[in-house]
Amino acid sequence: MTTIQAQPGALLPLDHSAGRERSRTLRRFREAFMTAALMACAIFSTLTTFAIIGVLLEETRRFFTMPDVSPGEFFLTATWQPLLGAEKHFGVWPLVCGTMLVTGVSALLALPLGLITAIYLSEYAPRGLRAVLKPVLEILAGIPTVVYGFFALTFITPALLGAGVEVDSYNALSAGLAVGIMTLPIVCSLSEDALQAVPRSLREGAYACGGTRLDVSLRVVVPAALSGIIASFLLAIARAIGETMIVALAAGGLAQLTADPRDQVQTMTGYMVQIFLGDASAAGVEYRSSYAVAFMLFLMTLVVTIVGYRIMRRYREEYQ
Amino acid sequence: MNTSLTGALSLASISLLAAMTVAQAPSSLTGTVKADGSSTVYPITEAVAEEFKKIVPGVNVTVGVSGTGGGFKRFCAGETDISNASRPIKKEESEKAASSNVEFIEVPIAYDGLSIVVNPKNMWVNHLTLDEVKKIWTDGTSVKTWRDVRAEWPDKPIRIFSPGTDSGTFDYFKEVVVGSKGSIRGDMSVSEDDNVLVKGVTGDENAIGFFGCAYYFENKDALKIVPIDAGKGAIAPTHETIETGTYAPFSRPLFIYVNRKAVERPEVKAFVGFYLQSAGKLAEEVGYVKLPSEVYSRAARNIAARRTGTQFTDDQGQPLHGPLADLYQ
Amino acid sequence: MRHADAPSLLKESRESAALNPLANVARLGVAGQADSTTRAPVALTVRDFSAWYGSFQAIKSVSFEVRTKRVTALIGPSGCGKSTFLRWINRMNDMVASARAEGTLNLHGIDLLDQRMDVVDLRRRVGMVFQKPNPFPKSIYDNIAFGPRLHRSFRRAELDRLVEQSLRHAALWEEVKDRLHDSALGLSGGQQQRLCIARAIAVGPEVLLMDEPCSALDPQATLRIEDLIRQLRSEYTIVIVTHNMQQAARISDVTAFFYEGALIEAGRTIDLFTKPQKKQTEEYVTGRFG
Amino acid sequence: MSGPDEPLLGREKPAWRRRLIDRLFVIGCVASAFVSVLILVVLLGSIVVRGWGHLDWAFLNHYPSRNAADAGLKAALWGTIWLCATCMILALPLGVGAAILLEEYAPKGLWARRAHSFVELNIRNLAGVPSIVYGIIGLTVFVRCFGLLGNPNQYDQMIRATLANGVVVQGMLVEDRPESVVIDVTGVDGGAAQAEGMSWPTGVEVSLALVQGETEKLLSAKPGEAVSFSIRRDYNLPLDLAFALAPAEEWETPSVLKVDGVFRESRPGLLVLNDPMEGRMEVPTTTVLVRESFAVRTHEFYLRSNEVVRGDSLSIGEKSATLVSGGRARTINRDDIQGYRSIGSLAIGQEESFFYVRLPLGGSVLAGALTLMLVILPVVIISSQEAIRAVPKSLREGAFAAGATRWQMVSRMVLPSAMPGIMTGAILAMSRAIGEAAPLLVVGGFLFITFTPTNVMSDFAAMPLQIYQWASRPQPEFYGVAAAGIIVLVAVLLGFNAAAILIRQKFQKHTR
Repeated sequence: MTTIQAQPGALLPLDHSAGRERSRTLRRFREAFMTAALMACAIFSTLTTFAIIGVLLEETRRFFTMPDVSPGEFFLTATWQPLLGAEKHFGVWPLVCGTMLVTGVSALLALPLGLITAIYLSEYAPRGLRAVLKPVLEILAGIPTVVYGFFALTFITPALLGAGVEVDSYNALSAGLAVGIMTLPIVCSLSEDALQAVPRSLREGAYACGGTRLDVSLRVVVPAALSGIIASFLLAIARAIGETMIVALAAGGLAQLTADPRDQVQTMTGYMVQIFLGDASAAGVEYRSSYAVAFMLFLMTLVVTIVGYRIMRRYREEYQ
Repeated sequence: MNTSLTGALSLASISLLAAMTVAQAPSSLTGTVKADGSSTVYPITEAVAEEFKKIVPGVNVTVGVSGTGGGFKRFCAGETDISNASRPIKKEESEKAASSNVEFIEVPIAYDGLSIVVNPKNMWVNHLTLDEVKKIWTDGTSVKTWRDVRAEWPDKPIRIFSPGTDSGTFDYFKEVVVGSKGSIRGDMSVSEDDNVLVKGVTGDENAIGFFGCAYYFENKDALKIVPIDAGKGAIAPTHETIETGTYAPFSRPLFIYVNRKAVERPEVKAFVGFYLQSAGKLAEEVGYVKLPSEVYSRAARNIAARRTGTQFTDDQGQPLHGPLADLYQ
Repeated sequence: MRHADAPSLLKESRESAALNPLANVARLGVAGQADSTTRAPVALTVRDFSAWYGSFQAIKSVSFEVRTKRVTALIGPSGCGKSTFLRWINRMNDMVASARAEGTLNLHGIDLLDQRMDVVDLRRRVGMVFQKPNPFPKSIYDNIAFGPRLHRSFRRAELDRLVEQSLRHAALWEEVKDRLHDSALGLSGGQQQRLCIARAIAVGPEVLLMDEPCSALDPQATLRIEDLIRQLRSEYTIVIVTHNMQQAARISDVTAFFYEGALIEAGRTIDLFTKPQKKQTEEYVTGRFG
Repeated sequence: MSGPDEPLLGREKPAWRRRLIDRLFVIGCVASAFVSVLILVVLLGSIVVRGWGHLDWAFLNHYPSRNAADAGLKAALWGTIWLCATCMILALPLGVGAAILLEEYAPKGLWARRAHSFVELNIRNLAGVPSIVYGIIGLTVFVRCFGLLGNPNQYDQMIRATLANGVVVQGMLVEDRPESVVIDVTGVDGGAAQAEGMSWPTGVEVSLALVQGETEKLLSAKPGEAVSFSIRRDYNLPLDLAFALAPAEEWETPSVLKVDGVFRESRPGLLVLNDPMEGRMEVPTTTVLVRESFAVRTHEFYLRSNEVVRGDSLSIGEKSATLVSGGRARTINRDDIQGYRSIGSLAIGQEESFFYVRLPLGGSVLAGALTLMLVILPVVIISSQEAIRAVPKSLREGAFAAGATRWQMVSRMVLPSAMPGIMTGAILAMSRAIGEAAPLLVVGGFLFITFTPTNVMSDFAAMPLQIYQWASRPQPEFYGVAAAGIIVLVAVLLGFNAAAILIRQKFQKHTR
């Protein structure tokens, strides 16, 4: 290696012929190949959706074409007895009722508490406290649901009994509370994001009008972030509807039409666990019925999620 | 005198089998043994698998829980080597097995009693007659509260916990209570997992449930047993009443079914041999009742001779009833 | 944007007014009121006022007076502390955790630095208009009614009247009277800013603080806001921060020049622009730096 | 026009009341915020109190047991590690690829744009699908393969081995009856050896032997040839398929050194066997013809010589061979072992290398991992999209201005700067996968397992499933075991979260 001694300030001519030219065809080929590969990745996600819809539709169709089963009975009657009794009954409403009861209890806990916590974090909390509380919430969000199920079973239910609430040993209340605890961080985190997205200038304007923090938070910031907050509510509800392990551990196994959360209930997901745990390679009518239930569950969460994201996208555009 | 001699002989033959199968291989034996089926038999198979692992670490044993019916479905399709069953194989199940070229060897491993239990806070129930049991569980029954069972009992709703319909426990209970043609009421909470039932009953003052005795023996403090009066006075399940057959009709034998083809694999043969050798002891440990020792030696002989098929149906495929020691040859 | 604008305007003024901003002042006819400026009662007394953000001292021992029903303009290069000063007058700086201040800041006898003082009450008396129009995402009507509703309860007709009055004050009534219940976000930038002024007025303040109210607006809208400020002068004490020296000259009675946190010079606008006492002031108002 | 001096409209609201309400609200806020913290404290506290006593090294190193005191997490821990590693290997490229396409390859035509926004919306919706639905899809598509490919656990087995010189031998067990066991060797491929520049001795064939105890069925095959052979089955003896690279007649010569052992572990260049007689035995893989040593359970090495030699390990060099026996090494002249042929054997019915795959997948690690992949794919895509979006536009413009193609721009500019964000998202997705129980419950069901997976077709247990099983046992002492399992699980997750936070912080420092 020799170093070229150049006059100070003098520029050496650039040598553009150095190095070996890369093949243009190769480059084009690689470009096309990578585009195709990436496209395949994206298509895979779409295939997943089609697989879900295809499998569920096909199995649901087979379920409804089986003898003793009709869509009318499925949607219009309210007795769910797929396993016992002389006659099998497939009226899906007790399962939907169980799901709604658990979701309702969880929403009653998670939505207000999550929103208030989000308002506190976004509008009131000192920076230091916020820096602590945020990760705590993230930890809560990361805890596996089987842990919440265990917690519901071994802590919430005994605590409720200890507090004089006469619950069954498996009940919708403690399962709902556990689901609520699980969805609380979702509500809180997403609502907080929505509140933070409200421009500072709006808060200043409201303070300048002589608003207290409460006035500013509730009358300006929350209304401005409302669509984001609603979206967070909907996403949390979708999670609660689809939650499985908590209800499998703590809600019980009796499909009944009840509005009392102290009763035991069976949710749609709980029924699916019962079928797939008990008898995984069967092809009987009760096995197929779990696909119909799954399809219904899928549609319910899909609607809630789509509406949630629609609303969320609107609020994101509002301030950009 | 005679019995003790047979006992000694059978013990000898079991140890011979064990020596043959286990000692032949120990450390170098490898492979996988797949078992699935009844949740009632699960604790025994789990215990055997655990002990077997200590002796033959090279063999991987998996034990699943999907109910006797679910287990047979997989077994008859050739998916598993061993099926845990809390009842003899049914005619349609063995037909299914035959159609997919699966032959099986039937091995009884322990006795189980069905126990009917209530919450310990339940002060009114001290026993039930067989008729009352039927009244509670028959499909279309009018029993909604305890008073509907016996007039002097309180007017509290009765909550029923039942094992899943795929469980042998359920089939057995159904057979005893309503017969094979009848059906059990539908508004019960059902779980394939007996543990769920135990917890359900312990948590509810008005609950009643039934499951295998093992779970009752394990949770004696949390549950109150209901003695059953089938005409000879109220009898509660104990090791003695079950083994002697006085706890009729709610005691029954438990089985494993072994794929004949799989038995030819040394690891499966070793496992089954070890199973027979230790079933009595481990069954007692997890709360069941051991079989008379000659039954174990007959089973060992049947495995050695590759005797396939069930001994619990007659030529027409109708189920046979009677003491195990008489039926199983 | 405004860094780019100011020099260009200055350049223009240099060309047209031959380095003499007084030409503008005189043309706008503010000079005639100069004498009354000093006679008006004092609204805000500032004595040895210093302010910090953490360890950074944003304002260094400032003293001057703001007089009632006059327009006081604060001028100076970016980062000289004028906005900080403004935000102390209604304690907007309370929201900045690291902000603190010393000295005297006294509004009609109220100690503005008193930690026990009710800032909410203060802000009722001191309205504020911000750099960028910040209407709430509500209707025009609700924007105006927002402040009054916080403090008092109204009958419907009363509130309607108040809204109308406020909008008239802000010279917006004629433009929006037919669409009071449309979203305020649909208004143009200049209209939004006048809406914000109307919103501030509606609470009934004595003092109006304006933090560069025209910097986000086009020249046309700026003129309308300036007209409005001149009209409001008869009723409110106005303190306005501006980058635009022509604007300060056009609309203010008193001007205070801040530089690097210190008050270099304060006085009647006409005096400050025609015969600045300090060299720095002269250099700044003639556009030699800044 | 009225001035401000006019009496104020409306009735004044008392200031003290407003202040009071404000204060009360703050108190309410603080209370509710601390309720969340309190819940976490109670939750973790109650679990730690229950589980702490069970937590020790033995707990991590024991298999499950019917006795609470002996029960351990080993099978579940390793099952989870296998599952999640496989899952991430599958999900990461797919997810990042999809994210790149969505963010960097803006569609031009109307239909392309529609497809693009459909995929985008679709991914958002997939993120909201309950995980148990994915379990059902996994069961139908992966475990059963729509039932089109037969039964997941039948005895049909693929046998495949690569000899050290690159020759690949593969066969299929087509019949397994007492009368006969039939193996179809579908191909002996010497192509790989030639491709690697190794010599393929002309005229030399591959000797195949079906070995059962002392009986051997011999066969020779030429590269590329398919053969089939059968043997009468004695089920008391293990059946091995042996390969040797030698002329068939040489096979007949008696063996002198025979090493027989059970596979224990393999490290680079070394195979550790368990010998029933000698105990632990290490064999350098240079002597082992079956390269994929994970598959190997039984080994036999034949050394042709007049002398009887026994040893723990044998390595063969160019001129000499070294035999280690009882800690002493002995060098043998290579000429002395002219007839040496080593044989790798593969016991039939045993699995292959760790990436060995058969269809349908059954309740295997791979089926579980694929199902979990479906669950976390939307999470990976969305977080990767956000990371890619955060890369400043100027970087892209700079790269394009230098004449980069789109892929060059993506691979050299966008991906490196988005990598910390992508990794953070991936770690969080992985912690989701670790905690998922419902889909696995559907795919695999709970299994009592006393071994760790050895390849992607193994049966598995997983931590959340094990915890679920313990939690649903009636004996109260298993609550403690479940709680201990939860502590381990949560500790792992906290570790992952901490890693994600660290990466995020480091990344933020760099960009400043």
